[in-house]
Amino acid sequence: MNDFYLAVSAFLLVNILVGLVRILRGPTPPDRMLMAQMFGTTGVGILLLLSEAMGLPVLRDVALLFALLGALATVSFVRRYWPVEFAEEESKE
Amino acid sequence: MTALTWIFDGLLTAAMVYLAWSLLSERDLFKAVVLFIAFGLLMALAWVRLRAPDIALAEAAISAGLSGVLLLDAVGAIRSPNPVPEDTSSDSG
Amino acid sequence: MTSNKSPTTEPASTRRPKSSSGAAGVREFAAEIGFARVAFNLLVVLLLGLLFWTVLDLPPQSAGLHAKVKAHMHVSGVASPITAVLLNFRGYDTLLEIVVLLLASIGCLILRDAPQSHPALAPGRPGKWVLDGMIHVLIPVMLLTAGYLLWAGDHAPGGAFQAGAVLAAAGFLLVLGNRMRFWRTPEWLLRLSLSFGMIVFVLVASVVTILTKNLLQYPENYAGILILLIEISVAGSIGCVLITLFAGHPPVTRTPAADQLWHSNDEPKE
Amino acid sequence: MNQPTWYALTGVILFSMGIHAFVIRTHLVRRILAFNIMGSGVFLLLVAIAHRIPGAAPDPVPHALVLTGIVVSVSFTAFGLVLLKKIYAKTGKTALIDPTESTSDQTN
Repeated sequence: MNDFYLAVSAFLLVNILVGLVRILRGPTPPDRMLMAQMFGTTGVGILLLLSEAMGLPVLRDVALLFALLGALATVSFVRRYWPVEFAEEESKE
Repeated sequence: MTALTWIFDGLLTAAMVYLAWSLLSERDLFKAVVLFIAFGLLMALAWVRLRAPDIALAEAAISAGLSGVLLLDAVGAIRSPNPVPEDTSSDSG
Repeated sequence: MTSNKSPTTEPASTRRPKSSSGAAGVREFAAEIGFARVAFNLLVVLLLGLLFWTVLDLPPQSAGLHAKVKAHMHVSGVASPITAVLLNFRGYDTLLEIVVLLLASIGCLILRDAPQSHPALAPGRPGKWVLDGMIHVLIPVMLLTAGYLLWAGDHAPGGAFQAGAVLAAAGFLLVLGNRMRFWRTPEWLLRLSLSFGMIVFVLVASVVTILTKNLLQYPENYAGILILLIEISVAGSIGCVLITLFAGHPPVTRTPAADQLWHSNDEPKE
Repeated sequence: MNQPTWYALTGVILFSMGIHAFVIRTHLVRRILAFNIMGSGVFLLLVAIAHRIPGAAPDPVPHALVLTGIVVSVSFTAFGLVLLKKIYAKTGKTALIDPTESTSDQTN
């Protein structure tokens, strides 16, 4: 069973690597930000699988922190980074 | 040490080095910050693999919750084209 | 390492056209430092090789301090070896770390130009409702998690740093949602909350130093409760320091257009 | 070559990349990012070589040191960003030494 968990977590890691393409190419900033969010979500999955595979129950706490705080970067993006661009576009019109 | 763990560790470290390289040579500052957030997630996974759950907890809280917010706030602040002195920006609240 | 691109290539994603003189200046500058850059790249490759060799050349086994820590765990007052090292065996490290954090926040507060001036409000228009909901749901969970991590630090991974970071994250969320009026905080309260961890730590350290004649050597029976006391106050102070570093300096750079937009229809509720 | 050594070598690579970018780049945000990468490399190396003790559990002392180091590095990242915002508000620049640096965030 451990091998299965490890294989799935390696697969999720490959998912993250594929998602990198969107960060590097993503035409607009929200595309990139959302991809960072998806990394956090995938990371929660990897951590939970690893906690079973490695026999470390405490990794659930780490996953909890990622799930709890993962959205903060996006909040900061919406409140502190995006509005400037938003305003620039408006002032151009 | 099975082949699967080697695959996982190899993928993880390769992704970390690639992410660090691309974020350091990236021209778009926002992209670099998003890549840094993703790098933090991979660092947390690396701590897990090194059986250091304490550090993984701290890294999860800091990279997911704190440094992304701080960096996006700063990048948003320095990209507005004309800075205004702070004493002229009075609020209404 | 050596394949670093020169700064003359224009970014593909640039939005604002750059002045041509700026690009020429960058090119000249690059030519001027070209030699130094090549030499530096070589130096870094050399360093990389040296460090590789050092790591591969390390003896495969080393005693470390693991056995020593294990032998003294029963006097530490806690069950988690890392908490024992942080707050008991190497307590002065943590004490000095708190001082360093305090210095960072003092540096940030010194940079305030006019502490009495009103805060520049963060932009409030996009995502207002979602953010309100998030604050209502997430803040209590974050506080609970911080408490849990503090409690878990006694016997499992967790402790003051992690709890402080989660507290700081909760504060960041409040600041981003305009719910925390950082500049309205009375000066004495700000100073007290920033230095509370250090004050408690120094008080405990002086008392136990007088009692046991050794710096930071806790009496065995009280070690657990003293460490808990220090951890709670240090976690609070770490949270306050990080919030100060984030919000202690108001967002000063805003375009007039953005100002108008933000203040048009989004007055924060008091 | 075992798993911790593998991570130690990764830490060495990260440190070298970080120190390279820290010197080459002039934009202050890039320097802060490079500084963080450098620190991550050092922490990784420290924790990885703490695994060389015989037996199962790793050495807790380097772990505690790295934990302290991470908290200090995040607070100094935050302080550096405060200084950067202040420099930008006063001078409109985002670098200290580059004479050709413009205020645009797209430059080196």
